[in-house]
Amino acid sequence: MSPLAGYLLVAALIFAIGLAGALTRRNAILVLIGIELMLNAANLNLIAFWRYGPHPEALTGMMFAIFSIAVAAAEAAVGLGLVISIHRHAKTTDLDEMNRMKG
Amino acid sequence: MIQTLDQIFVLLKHWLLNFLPAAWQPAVGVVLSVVCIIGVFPALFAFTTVLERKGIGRIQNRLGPNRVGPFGILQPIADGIKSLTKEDIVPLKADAAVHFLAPIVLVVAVFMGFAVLPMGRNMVLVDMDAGLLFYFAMGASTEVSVFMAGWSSRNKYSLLGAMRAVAQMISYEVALLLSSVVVVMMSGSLSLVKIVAAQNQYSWGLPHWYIFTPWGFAGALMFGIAATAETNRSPFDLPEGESELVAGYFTEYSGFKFALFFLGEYVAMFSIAGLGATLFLGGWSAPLAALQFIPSWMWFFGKLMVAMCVFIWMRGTLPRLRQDQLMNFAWKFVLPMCLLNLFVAGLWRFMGDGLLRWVICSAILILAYVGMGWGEMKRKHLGPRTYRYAE
Amino acid sequence: MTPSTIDPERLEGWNRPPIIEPDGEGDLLEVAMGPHHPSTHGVFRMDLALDGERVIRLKPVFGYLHRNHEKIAETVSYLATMPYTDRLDYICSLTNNWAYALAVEKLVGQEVPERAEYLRVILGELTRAQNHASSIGFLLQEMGASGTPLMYAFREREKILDLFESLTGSRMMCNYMRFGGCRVDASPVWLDAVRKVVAGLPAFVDEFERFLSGSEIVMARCQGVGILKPELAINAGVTGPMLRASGVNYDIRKVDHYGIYDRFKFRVPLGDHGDIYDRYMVRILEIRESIGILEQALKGIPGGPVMDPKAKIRNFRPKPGEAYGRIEAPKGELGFYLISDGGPNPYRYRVRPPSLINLTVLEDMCLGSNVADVVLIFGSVDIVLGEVDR
Amino acid sequence: MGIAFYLVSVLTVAGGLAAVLLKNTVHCALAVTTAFAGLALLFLQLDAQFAGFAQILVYIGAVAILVVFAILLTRGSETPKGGVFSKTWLAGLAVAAAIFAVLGWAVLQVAGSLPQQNAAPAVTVNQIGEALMGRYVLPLEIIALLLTAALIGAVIVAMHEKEGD
Amino acid sequence: MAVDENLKIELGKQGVFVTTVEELYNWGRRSSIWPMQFGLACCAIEMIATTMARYDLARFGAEVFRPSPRQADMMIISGTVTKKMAPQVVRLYNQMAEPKYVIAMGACAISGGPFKQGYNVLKGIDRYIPVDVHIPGCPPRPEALLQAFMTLQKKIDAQPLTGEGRPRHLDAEAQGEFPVPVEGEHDLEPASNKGVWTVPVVIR
Amino acid sequence: MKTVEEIKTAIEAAVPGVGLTIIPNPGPSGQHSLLLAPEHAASVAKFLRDDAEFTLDFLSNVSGVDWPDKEIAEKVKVTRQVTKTVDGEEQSVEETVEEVRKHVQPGFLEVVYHLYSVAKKHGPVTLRMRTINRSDQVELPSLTPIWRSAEFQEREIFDLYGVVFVGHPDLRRLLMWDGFKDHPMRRDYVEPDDYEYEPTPHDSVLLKAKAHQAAVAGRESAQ
Amino acid sequence: MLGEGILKGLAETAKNFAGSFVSAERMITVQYPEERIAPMEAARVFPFLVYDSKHPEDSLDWEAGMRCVACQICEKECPPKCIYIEKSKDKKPDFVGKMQIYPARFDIDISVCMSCQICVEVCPFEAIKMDTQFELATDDRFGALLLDRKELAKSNEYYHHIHPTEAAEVDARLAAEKAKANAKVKAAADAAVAKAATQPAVPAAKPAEGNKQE
Amino acid sequence: MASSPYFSLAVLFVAALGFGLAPLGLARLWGRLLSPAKPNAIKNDIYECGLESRGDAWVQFRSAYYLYAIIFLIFDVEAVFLLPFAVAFSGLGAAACGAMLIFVLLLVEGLAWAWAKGVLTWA
Repeated sequence: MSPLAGYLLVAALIFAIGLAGALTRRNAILVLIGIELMLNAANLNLIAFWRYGPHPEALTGMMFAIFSIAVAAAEAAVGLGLVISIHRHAKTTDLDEMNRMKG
Repeated sequence: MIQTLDQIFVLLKHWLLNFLPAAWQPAVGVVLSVVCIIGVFPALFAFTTVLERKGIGRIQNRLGPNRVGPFGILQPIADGIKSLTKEDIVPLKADAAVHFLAPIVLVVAVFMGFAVLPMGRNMVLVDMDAGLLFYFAMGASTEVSVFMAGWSSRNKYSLLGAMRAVAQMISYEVALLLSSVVVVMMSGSLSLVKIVAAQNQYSWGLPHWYIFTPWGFAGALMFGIAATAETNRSPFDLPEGESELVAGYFTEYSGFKFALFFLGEYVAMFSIAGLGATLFLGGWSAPLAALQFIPSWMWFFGKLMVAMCVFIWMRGTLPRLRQDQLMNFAWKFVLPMCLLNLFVAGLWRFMGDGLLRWVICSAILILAYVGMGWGEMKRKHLGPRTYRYAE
Repeated sequence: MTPSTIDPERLEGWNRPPIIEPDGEGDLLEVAMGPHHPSTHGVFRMDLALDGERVIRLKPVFGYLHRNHEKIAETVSYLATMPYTDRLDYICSLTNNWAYALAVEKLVGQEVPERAEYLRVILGELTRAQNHASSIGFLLQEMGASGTPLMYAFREREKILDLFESLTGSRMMCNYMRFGGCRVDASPVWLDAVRKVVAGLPAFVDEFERFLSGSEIVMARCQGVGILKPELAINAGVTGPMLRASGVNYDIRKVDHYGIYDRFKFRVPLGDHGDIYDRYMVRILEIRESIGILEQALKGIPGGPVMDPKAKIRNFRPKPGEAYGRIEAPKGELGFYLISDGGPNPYRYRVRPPSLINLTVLEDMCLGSNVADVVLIFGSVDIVLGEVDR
Repeated sequence: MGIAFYLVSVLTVAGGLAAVLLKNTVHCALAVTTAFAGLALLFLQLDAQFAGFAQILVYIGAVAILVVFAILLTRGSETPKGGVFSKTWLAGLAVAAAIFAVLGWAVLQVAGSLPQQNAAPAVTVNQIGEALMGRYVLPLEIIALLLTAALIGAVIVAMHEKEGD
Repeated sequence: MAVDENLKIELGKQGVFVTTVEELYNWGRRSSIWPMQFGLACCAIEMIATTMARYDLARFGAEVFRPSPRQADMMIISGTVTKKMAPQVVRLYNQMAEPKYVIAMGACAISGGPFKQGYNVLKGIDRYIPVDVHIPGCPPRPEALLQAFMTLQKKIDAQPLTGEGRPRHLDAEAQGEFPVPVEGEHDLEPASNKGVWTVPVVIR
Repeated sequence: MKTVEEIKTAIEAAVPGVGLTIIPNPGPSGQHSLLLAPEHAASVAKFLRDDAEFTLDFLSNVSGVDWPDKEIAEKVKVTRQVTKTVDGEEQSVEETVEEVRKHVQPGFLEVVYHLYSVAKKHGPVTLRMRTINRSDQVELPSLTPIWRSAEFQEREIFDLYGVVFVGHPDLRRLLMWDGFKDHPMRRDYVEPDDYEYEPTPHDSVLLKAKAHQAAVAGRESAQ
Repeated sequence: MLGEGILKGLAETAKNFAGSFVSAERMITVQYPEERIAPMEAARVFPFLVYDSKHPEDSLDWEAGMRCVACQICEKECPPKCIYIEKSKDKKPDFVGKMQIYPARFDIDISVCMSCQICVEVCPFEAIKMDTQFELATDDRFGALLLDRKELAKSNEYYHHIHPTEAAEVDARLAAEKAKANAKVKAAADAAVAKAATQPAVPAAKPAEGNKQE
Repeated sequence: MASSPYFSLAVLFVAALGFGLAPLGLARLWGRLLSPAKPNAIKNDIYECGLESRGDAWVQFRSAYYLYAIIFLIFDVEAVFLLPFAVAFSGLGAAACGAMLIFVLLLVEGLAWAWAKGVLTWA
């Protein structure tokens, strides 16, 4: 097996874990953590493909990963800010409960 | 002879390695270097605690520890034995696992920083291209350990102390990063070895240290402030501000775990002082061309100890700030100054040689400094007062 | 600025601490500060409710050093109460002695020889100087100054304590004054030693001021923090440097002219803002004025006895009656209220503790400020628990 | 594919799993920090030194702090009454498993044809800087805009508007 | 205690080693006694004076006043312990990590002193916690505290690591918890703790 | 500064129906005091504080005093009708006889306020208030709304003497703990028996120790 | 807010730091067990009982020479009640040679004593004085802190040693009293011889009390 | 492998970990052998100034902390972009520097906005 496949498998696993977390947890913050994990898995893919791709000197994948880190950070800030904002009004971070209140 | 002395540790290591098969040599070489780092800095920590206690004692017109061993030099060893044999208390309500991990994470994070610090000519564990970034990445990890310690204790003072500490550390981390960027701009490298090399030149016997330029001086000042705050030293020692928060985030720690926090804090001071020396004071280079015969590592550790003495001196003198003042200072003074300094550094490069750029760059920085200082004072109505008397 | 200018209709409730509403975000953190806390000067306790770092409720809890001073004094003789007064405000035992002696002298109408009055003034002003110095030291300690100002203050304090010891025999618990004079006479050697110490005091105050008064950190932490309005200060019975830092000209040395204070020229420093910095500076300036009084007293001290020959030591039984005597102690108005029923022990013995009453306004000063300011405001009140709880 | 890879992968996956499974939210945050560290190590193994350190700096130094602050701000460290998993947890798990199956199947399908190249590219920070100022200058500015927008947005969302202000 | 027996045999074989360890251990803990930052009354001022420049407790390495009981080794009961304060003092003592020492400084701490007739004054802190060194005086001079400190050091020096006479914290059987009295309607309950305070026989 | 009599006149003019009594002080200090009727205390206090002439804005000291029930033996001259034979005629004559009568004067709790003026720099004016008895009618009006400095001092008197101040904003125990039941500054307070052993073999000490041992023995036998 | 105040403060501490190496004003530590602050003459710690020794070289006559006559004034006046006195049944001659009772038991509990010196002030016989010994730390609460009369007895020479001026005054006063008493005794004896009648002498306490009026 | 910089880092990591763990292990051993720990409910209670601890410390904090964390995060990310720029700075032309200036100024604008909005004022 090529090293790339290993990295891709790890990335897929982390992506799946993140997805499972995002879908199963009730706490909104943990859902965001799951999403962060998924983004990171994507980053790993980017870097792995860049590393084993045809033009590593072009830096494309890596630059993309760095930009992606920046975007993910922005996403985390806004996402967690939203959670805090919702908590302020609904006094909960529980997604099930939020749904109930909405309905 | 001078060169031998300069390289004595490197030569010693190679001489020792010669006894080993060639295949082992690189690995064992690394281990030897690591052992040196792990050995030297705790020893220096022990020495500095005595120095601090005696130094502050002298500032306060007293002697300080002088009865345990000659001149009190064995005091830290006694403290060590005592801490080692002291009972370890973990509160029942506390989160035992995190409570245990916190000091370890702190110690690991602060020791990792030394990997990229050049402690003398050819004396660096790893010369990485992204060395400075690595250093900051490791520095960022200490915040997690502080939070772990405070949160896991489940003590109000601890948690409040930890939150304060983390808020303070992240605020000054930005300043620390931005004040180092100017150095990187001028030296063109994140590798600390190259940064020292760039400063290790002399004109008229005087060194090309960055501190001797307007932007370098401002950067060094901001770096010093941020470093003091990062390491929770007076006047920024709020997280352990005992007058409000008993003992801050390590209130519930006893025995050697507490000692590890203590050690971690001091080692972080060494590390950040070493970084400051490397960035602005030419690392291991001699302050005068004529003094180059003194070994490079001596200069490095000399600068380190001078920085420690300044830390101690400030601790012996200054009262501490309040949390809001500290945060305002970080975001409303240090950070704008750092950003301005970036701009000045750019200007410096594009203005070319000559006296003019000295005048203009210094003028901008001094004006900004004075303006912000006066403005703040006027706005808050602070200042000396006169008093009236009734007969 | 007299409170009579306040509209009486508006008065109901104006002297209560303000009610501060939390802004609804975050939990209130209920923190007990004390009784074991590094900066409560012993065993004081404050129950705080914090909204973030803002104090929205503060309840002082007293009594951790309630040693039943008043009860004990009702069971022992007038003379035997004297050493107990040393232990009230244990930093300034001599002024406590003085206040108690003054009250008893009022009760029985006793005269005090002139030399004894001079000695009382000298010792009282020395006490004031050392109390103010160490109180500033403690204040700075609370500000986190790792002990250096306190060490400098205690360096001077030790010199003054040496004087106390060589005259009265004890460093802190002097037990020196008696009804109708002082216990022992001061030798010329001792007076020379006092002159030497007094000559050294201005240099110490200068050093202190260079060290601290101009420091930006001290200013930033002290100015505009813990403001006490003069109207409230008077109404709450605040006395001493705290009252004067709020700008109220009230010094019992000037008002009552007890002892022989009308013979000395001195000024009363007043603050305009009533914040911590003013309290700090008023104390510093009062040390300077005390030095002036000391110099005058040392110049003018006459010869003669130090004890009224008519005074009785044993079998001291005042006639029935009552008296309230007060002096300007370093911490404020220290008063003693005595009721005699003709017996050897006081029927009722009451101390008016300036420390306790100055703390009345602690809550008003602290509410709404930062939790870190609480210890500073508390320190600027300058209390001693022995007197607060008695 | 040395032993280091397996070690780090196990660390990362374990961190991720713990982050998803643990009850206490702060523990989850600390576990995810471990996962971030593992990912950074994987980046380093892939010779993306700069990206690896940036990952540590941003994720461990800042995002992790942000997460724990958010937890403390929302009282998230208390264990909720109704369990930590949502009522539809089974469906979620199934979806995740299915996706992993598909991805894993796809990777294994093409595993043989994936490139084996091993020559480590020598990427210096200087190169990254030049690329950033050259080819990627537009994305850089966009990122700046995005960050500023995120800053303002997040602050507005999270800020507690005081009544009467 | 099987472990203990084995240990004893093992240690018996290595007598010299034990002696050295004992010396080192005693030297370590006596040279590094960190007091708790804890003052009660008048004596606290003299305690502070002891740490100040004139007397300088720091010379003995004992100036590290720790505000948290977890990190402190020694509690100086400096002043009157009132009944209202006693539960707090006992709880703080309990919360210190072993080995821990107590110095009762001044008459009030030893016996209630001049205030022992008071209704709110505890007649000696040794009713609730074991005291290592008593210093009489009201208040004791700073030198007296230094002398008491050295007395404590001598006491530590004389303590063996194993066997008879070993200090409380090295003895698995010895008491580790000191019950905290409760504030009752008229008095503290209990008025003293059995096991810490044994009523000596009245001399006459 | 005016004399107590002048103050009394001024108050009586300003506050109608006020019950004021001058309590003279026989001692050399000459600090005579005014006894206030509790129901008018607040208005009198307010008058003294706000009146431009007095401006007694500074309440220096508040003390409680306990006057327990006193048995007073007094000689009373009693006049009674005695039948006497005067001049051989039985007449009813008034005769004055001295008789010793014992009666219990009910005790009371007293609160003494010492007032000064910061604005006018005079003082002290002493005010007193008395409760009806020492057991169940111990209410007095609180002067804390007028002078804040009474706050802690009144709490202290409540704690140590048991005077209940009506209108006090926060009347809790000040010095003793909340669960404490006694009022220790009262003169009939009995100390708890916390006596076990003291090294001083003082007579009273030995007595106490004996009593304690007896009490302990009693408790043990009771169990 | 420009930092010059902070710099001034730093300069001040630097001055103290440097000064601590050269000036005694700035290095005031007295290293206690080895160096000591010169003891003050007036210093007082705990009381002791003075005895007049005829043989200063041995301290055997502490009981015979004790000035205390067990009048119990100090016991009554002691604020914390830490003195306990039992009178003797028999009598022994005091310093004037008059037969007096003496304390069969004289205990001071220094774990209670507050060093107030009131016992000294009220003592009409100059029998109790304040010691300057303060190094009394002990781990034995009951054994070491309750001093009996033997432990309390210190010779007049010791008193002279610790409080020379005061002791000289006391000695002079006592000598004067003794002379007066002797004169009185002599006069009484003369009178007695003259009157040839036996009459008890005036108690010696009265003149002593008259002299102690300060 | 040994020549890789990461090997040195790994060795340092292990050594630092050992440095932290070894004394704790030693302390545990000492406690096991000689000085038995005697945990009890009073000793292992939370310290609260000598009082019985009341209430939980894990309470809800205020958003002030979070706002600082956001700004910190943004500037941390900015630094990640600034550092490569700074490294390449000496070789860059004025245009590139202008681009970076815009980048920085955009973020400064965010900071200025936050400042004006009072976010930087600690409450």
